[in-house]
Amino acid sequence: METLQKIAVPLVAVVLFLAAWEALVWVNNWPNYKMASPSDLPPAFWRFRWLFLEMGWQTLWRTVLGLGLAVVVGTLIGMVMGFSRIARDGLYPLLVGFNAIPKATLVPVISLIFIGQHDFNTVLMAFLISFFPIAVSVGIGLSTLEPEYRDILRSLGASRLTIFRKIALPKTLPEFFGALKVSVTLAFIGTNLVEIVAPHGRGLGALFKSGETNGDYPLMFAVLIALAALGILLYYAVLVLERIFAGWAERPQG
Amino acid sequence: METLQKIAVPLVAVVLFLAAWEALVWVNNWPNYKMASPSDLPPAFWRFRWLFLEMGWQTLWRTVLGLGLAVVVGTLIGMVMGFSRIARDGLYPLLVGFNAIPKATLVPVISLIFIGQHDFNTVLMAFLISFFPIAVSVGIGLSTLEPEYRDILRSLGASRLTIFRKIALPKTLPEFFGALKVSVTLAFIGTNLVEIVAPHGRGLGALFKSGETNGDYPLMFAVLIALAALGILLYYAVLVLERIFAGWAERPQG
Amino acid sequence: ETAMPFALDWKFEGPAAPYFVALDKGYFAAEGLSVEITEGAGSLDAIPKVATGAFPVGFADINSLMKFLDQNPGAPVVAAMMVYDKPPFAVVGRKSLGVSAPADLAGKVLGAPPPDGAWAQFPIFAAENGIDMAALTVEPVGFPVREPMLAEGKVAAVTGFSFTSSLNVKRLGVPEDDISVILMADHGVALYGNAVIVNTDFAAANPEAVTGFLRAVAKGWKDTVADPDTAIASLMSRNPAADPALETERLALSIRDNVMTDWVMANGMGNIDPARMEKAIEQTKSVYTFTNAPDAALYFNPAWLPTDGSLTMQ
Amino acid sequence: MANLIDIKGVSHAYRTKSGPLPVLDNLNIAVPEGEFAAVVGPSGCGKSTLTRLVAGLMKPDSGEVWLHGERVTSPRKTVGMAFQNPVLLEWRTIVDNVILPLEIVAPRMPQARRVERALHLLDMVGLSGFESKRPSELSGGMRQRASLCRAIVHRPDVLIMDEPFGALDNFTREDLWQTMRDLRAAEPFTCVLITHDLRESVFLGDQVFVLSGRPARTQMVLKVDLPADRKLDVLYEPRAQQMLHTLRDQIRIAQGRDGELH
Amino acid sequence: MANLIDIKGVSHAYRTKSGPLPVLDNLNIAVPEGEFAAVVGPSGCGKSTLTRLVAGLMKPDSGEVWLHGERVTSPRKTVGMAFQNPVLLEWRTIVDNVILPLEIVAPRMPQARRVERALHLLDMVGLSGFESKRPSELSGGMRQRASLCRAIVHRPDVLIMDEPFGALDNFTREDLWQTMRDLRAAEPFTCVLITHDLRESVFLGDQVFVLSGRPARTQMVLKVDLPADRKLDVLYEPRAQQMLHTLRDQIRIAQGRDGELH
Ligand SMILES: Nc1ncnc2c1ncn2[C@@H]1O[C@H](COP(=O)(O)OP(=O)(O)OP(=O)(O)O)[C@@H](O)[C@H]1O
Ligand SMILES: Nc1ncnc2c1ncn2[C@@H]1O[C@H](COP(=O)(O)OP(=O)(O)OP(=O)(O)O)[C@@H](O)[C@H]1O
Ligand SMILES: [Mg+2]
Ligand SMILES: [Mg+2]
Repeated sequence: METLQKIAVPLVAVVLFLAAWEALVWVNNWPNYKMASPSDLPPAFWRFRWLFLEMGWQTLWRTVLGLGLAVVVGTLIGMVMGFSRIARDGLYPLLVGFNAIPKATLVPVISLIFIGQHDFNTVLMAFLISFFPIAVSVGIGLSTLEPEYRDILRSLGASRLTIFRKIALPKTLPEFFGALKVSVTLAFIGTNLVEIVAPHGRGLGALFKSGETNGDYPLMFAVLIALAALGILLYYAVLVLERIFAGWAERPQG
Repeated sequence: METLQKIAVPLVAVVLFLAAWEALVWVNNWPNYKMASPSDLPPAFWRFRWLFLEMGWQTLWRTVLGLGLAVVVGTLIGMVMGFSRIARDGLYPLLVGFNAIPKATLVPVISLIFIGQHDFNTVLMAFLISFFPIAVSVGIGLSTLEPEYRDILRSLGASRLTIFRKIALPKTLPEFFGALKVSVTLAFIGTNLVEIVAPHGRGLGALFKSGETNGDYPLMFAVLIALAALGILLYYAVLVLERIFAGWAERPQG
Repeated sequence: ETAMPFALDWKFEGPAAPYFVALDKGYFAAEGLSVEITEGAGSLDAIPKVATGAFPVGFADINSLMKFLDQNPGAPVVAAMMVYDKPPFAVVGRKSLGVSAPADLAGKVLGAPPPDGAWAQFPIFAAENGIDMAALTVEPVGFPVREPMLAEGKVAAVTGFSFTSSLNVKRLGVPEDDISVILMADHGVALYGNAVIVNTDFAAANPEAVTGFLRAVAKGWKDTVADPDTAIASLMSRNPAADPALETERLALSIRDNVMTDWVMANGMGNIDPARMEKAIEQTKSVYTFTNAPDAALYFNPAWLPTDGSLTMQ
Repeated sequence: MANLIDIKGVSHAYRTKSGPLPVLDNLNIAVPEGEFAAVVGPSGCGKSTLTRLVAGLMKPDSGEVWLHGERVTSPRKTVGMAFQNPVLLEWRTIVDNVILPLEIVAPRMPQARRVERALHLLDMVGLSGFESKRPSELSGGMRQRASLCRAIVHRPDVLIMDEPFGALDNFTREDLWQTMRDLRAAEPFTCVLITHDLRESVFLGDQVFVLSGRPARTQMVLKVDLPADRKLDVLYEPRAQQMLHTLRDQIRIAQGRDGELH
Repeated sequence: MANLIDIKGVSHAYRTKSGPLPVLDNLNIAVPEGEFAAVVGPSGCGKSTLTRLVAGLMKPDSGEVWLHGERVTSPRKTVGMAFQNPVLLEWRTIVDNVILPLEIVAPRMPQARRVERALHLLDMVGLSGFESKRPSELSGGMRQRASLCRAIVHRPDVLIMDEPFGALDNFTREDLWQTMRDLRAAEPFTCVLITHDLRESVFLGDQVFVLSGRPARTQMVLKVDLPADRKLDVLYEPRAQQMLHTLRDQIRIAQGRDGELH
């Protein structure tokens, strides 16, 4: 029953959304170049099915790699910021400043510095764009940890790292996973930015671009939907991890 | 003493960062068109000082407006997702899918639908790109609220909204502000995306573009730094709010 | 064998086909060159790629190069071979909205993205044709909405590249005979267009390689003109999602309007007319303030052009 | 219907991963208006669960809870509750924590009057001087006292207290017993008090309900026929000593250790 | 240095927004190895603060804390601590909560042996059957018992307990007194016990320290010369009754209500 609901509800939501979209286009009688409708997409998918698989895979693995990096580095930065007030005061403005810079404008700089390293550049951008939410959430989790929790292990002479591992990290896991859900979507954006701005002919971004030059609007929308689908796929992967590691945190709503 | 530290530490960090940047460019002997160095920027700022003020203001007000919208709508969506398991199951995949779509590709669609509504488009994009972290953090704050907290007001027959306002929201304020810090940076990216991808000649994005067409690299870097500075400005505004409303949450690190 | 990665200014579209022809037919290999062709995101992306030495050769708009060299004097990059004798800068209008010649623009609404390359030259075009800028309404449009706005009749004309905007408008359902393409180069604008650019440090060390490269490019163009379909086939193998019919048309347009001009047919491809270049610089002064004294020799160097007649297009 | 609180045949089980855990079994408790019911029973038998049912925070699997002649299906404003684990809101000062129920129950009351009432109560429990501190700056017992003030600040008809004096030393506790007694005389309310202190149950209660071990049944009801206006000395009177003795025996039975030597 | 725990002239004040709040004032407490020190005092006087100083979680403003002949400046592994507010980790089951100190103190110990020890302790405090529940599925008293197990699972030399039986009914509490007594006999440790139950202090303590009201000073030290192997009956002996009486008087003085009628 509950499992059924878990599958049915998202499906119904997606179907409702597609129906609303179709209706919107239909009612306004918008041409394809303004907004393609869901019914235009299956032919586009079918025609380029192999490309979608290949490009989708390209995009996916780079995104996941970048995201993995973001988790590791973001957690480290978050730890530094959470443990040290000075680090927090000093790093936050730099990180915020860095993150306020549109990454699209950084792509050319990066591709000039690491010329031809397409894979590296793409992974790097996915990482750069997605580590911040994770760092923030880990940092906040640490700096707002109630002393009672910390003292459980502190009274045993445990190191800061141990306290982080056994108490602070598990306690902030719900927020960490929330940040991860945000980061997943950002990482996709990062990968695609490179694929679009510094084209190297691989990934869904490249497919989007070729749809654009051909004026093939259904293809463009199909790519966007494919990206959304990949994002949702990765989201469910995160969700599974969340259920395993932070399932305890969800409370009944009475 | 403490106030001094609060001002000095970020300043020192910024100065260190600029020095490292200057050194990097100097050691590698990179030309301006690969990477401009900080010492190139003051002339660029001075030459275009009026433009920077005007364009910076354009970018700033649109960003703040979009961010304000994101806070309101994000909080509402977060509330819906936090209170109802079905809404959570149904909305999350849609939101994640939507957010995994690179916003750069949405700009054309939006500007086609709302032709010529530059201000509206820009604010809309700043909003669209930045509401998600807020919705996630509010949603998680609600769905992981310990029952003991909820019961304090529930036992008085308080409505869900009251419980949200008096307990859940204040309790998640630290995470909310964390999300806001992420959203601030995203909102800037949103504004600039529109200014760059669907240029309407206003805002710092337009200044960046004109630097680009003229091959004026110091100007381009100066714009990026100006964006970072605006981001930091807004971050400190958020910080002030955080100190006022969620200062209680920060715990001594023992 | 010398490695010569080649940075294109744009994606793999019709006008990029000749380079793939040269590659596929082994013209580069015959010169002892191993060439890899890379997509780009505009001239402004390709120029620094060559200037930094990351790519020894590239393809970019000479007007952008002029500005780049003015802002970054001494950067080791220069144009070595003119390809678009006439630049694709154009005003694309709709006859049904009353735009078929430059003079018709008066009193009309012109859609122009502020950072657009064609729009940047529009003041020259207006001055040469006596168009009163004050008499026309300029609507700043984003790139994505430029053609749709023309298709919907919200603007009467737009600025853009001839082979991009006209095809886009056609794709949006505007009948071909309703579209008027006013090439600025046909109406008094003396500017040159895209050229093969080289890194001067590389060229000084490998002058023969550069000459060989240019020779192969010329051969590629010649073959493409003779057999566009094979050329498009070469392109399609690199960009499988492209639409061959569209790219064939785009290629044909660029050959007709930009590459195989009367001057090229008469004088061969690749070189420039110094007098026209001087005029182009003069015209540029009206839209761009040079920080250093402009000099044609800084921007174009014919030294590496092959002299064995391979540039003749007859 | 003379009973203000009427718990009729209530049974409840928690659904846990390892199957249902029966906690309350056909429980009956009736408290007439204005009376004070003390509930004692072994740790983990289901006392806190009982308070949550009476407050309408949970619905029983079977049986009914009546309050004021109405069946309880959801929480109501006229109830005041002191939880076993006093959760104070860290983002509010102590006085603002105490005021909280007034913000819900009496939204129109002027802030000044709220504060006045809160300060009065804080003074009564010995917390004056601490009203503008944060909860984390208070000791365990002080937090419990603040939580007590929060439970009664809005003068509820029905007061439900779950071991409200557990973290207090004997004398502070006895002080608060007297405070409760005086409060009741001044502003009458009906009360359910969970406690593990038998003396407390006899001093404050009009009836003492002894619950059996989990699942809890009403094992015994003791009528405390001592004068309403008791002094602490009353506990040393033979009548009270007798009651305490009875209760001690009952609890021993509740814990299934009848016959063991104490 | 015969004293395993030696608190010498310790003073401490909390820095609060409204100025420093003196909590401990020249406090002296000495506990020889293997002995049991009970500390009683009015609510909010500074008892929990004292435990934090002994555990090395805080540094006193002045004075010194010595443990094992070493000056305490930071926490050490050989200390076990039961906090007044038993915080259990919701993401761990009860048995995993109890195991936690072993993961820090004995990282090499096989998991099976850890679990075995934890289950043994949980059984002793009457929690068998609840080992794989989440903390939120336990009652208040059960959580406190689990927290007690966590404090002693790693057989600390020094045990610091802050009102560990506060949320328990009388009989469970007396059971645990006996458990503590037996544990001490089996695995000797030195102990500081904060309590507000005078009977508890006399039954378990070798010395009882009475603290004055805030700021706390050592107001009186009572040597409990009862046999080590006490039965609960001992509390009804005249000697014990006499001690309880003395303590009650002392606390009345500590609360500044000497001469009042109790
Ligand atoms: N973190 C803190 N910041 C400021 N003041 C504090 C802090 N912790 C405790 N206090 C104050 O110190 C005093 C002593 O607190 P402590 O917790 O040591 O008392 P206690 O003797 O354990 O009381 P109880 O028996 O009620 O638990 C109290 O008045 C309290 O307000
Ligand atoms: N949310 C819950 N989910 C599952 N079981 C629960 C839950 N809350 C309590 N229990 C179980 O119900 C039983 C009764 O709990 P309750 O808190 O009512 O006991 P209590 O009588 O208040 O005990 P104490 O005196 O220790 O506070 C306990 O065995 C406990 O394990
Ligand atoms: Mg309870
Ligand atoms: Mg205490």
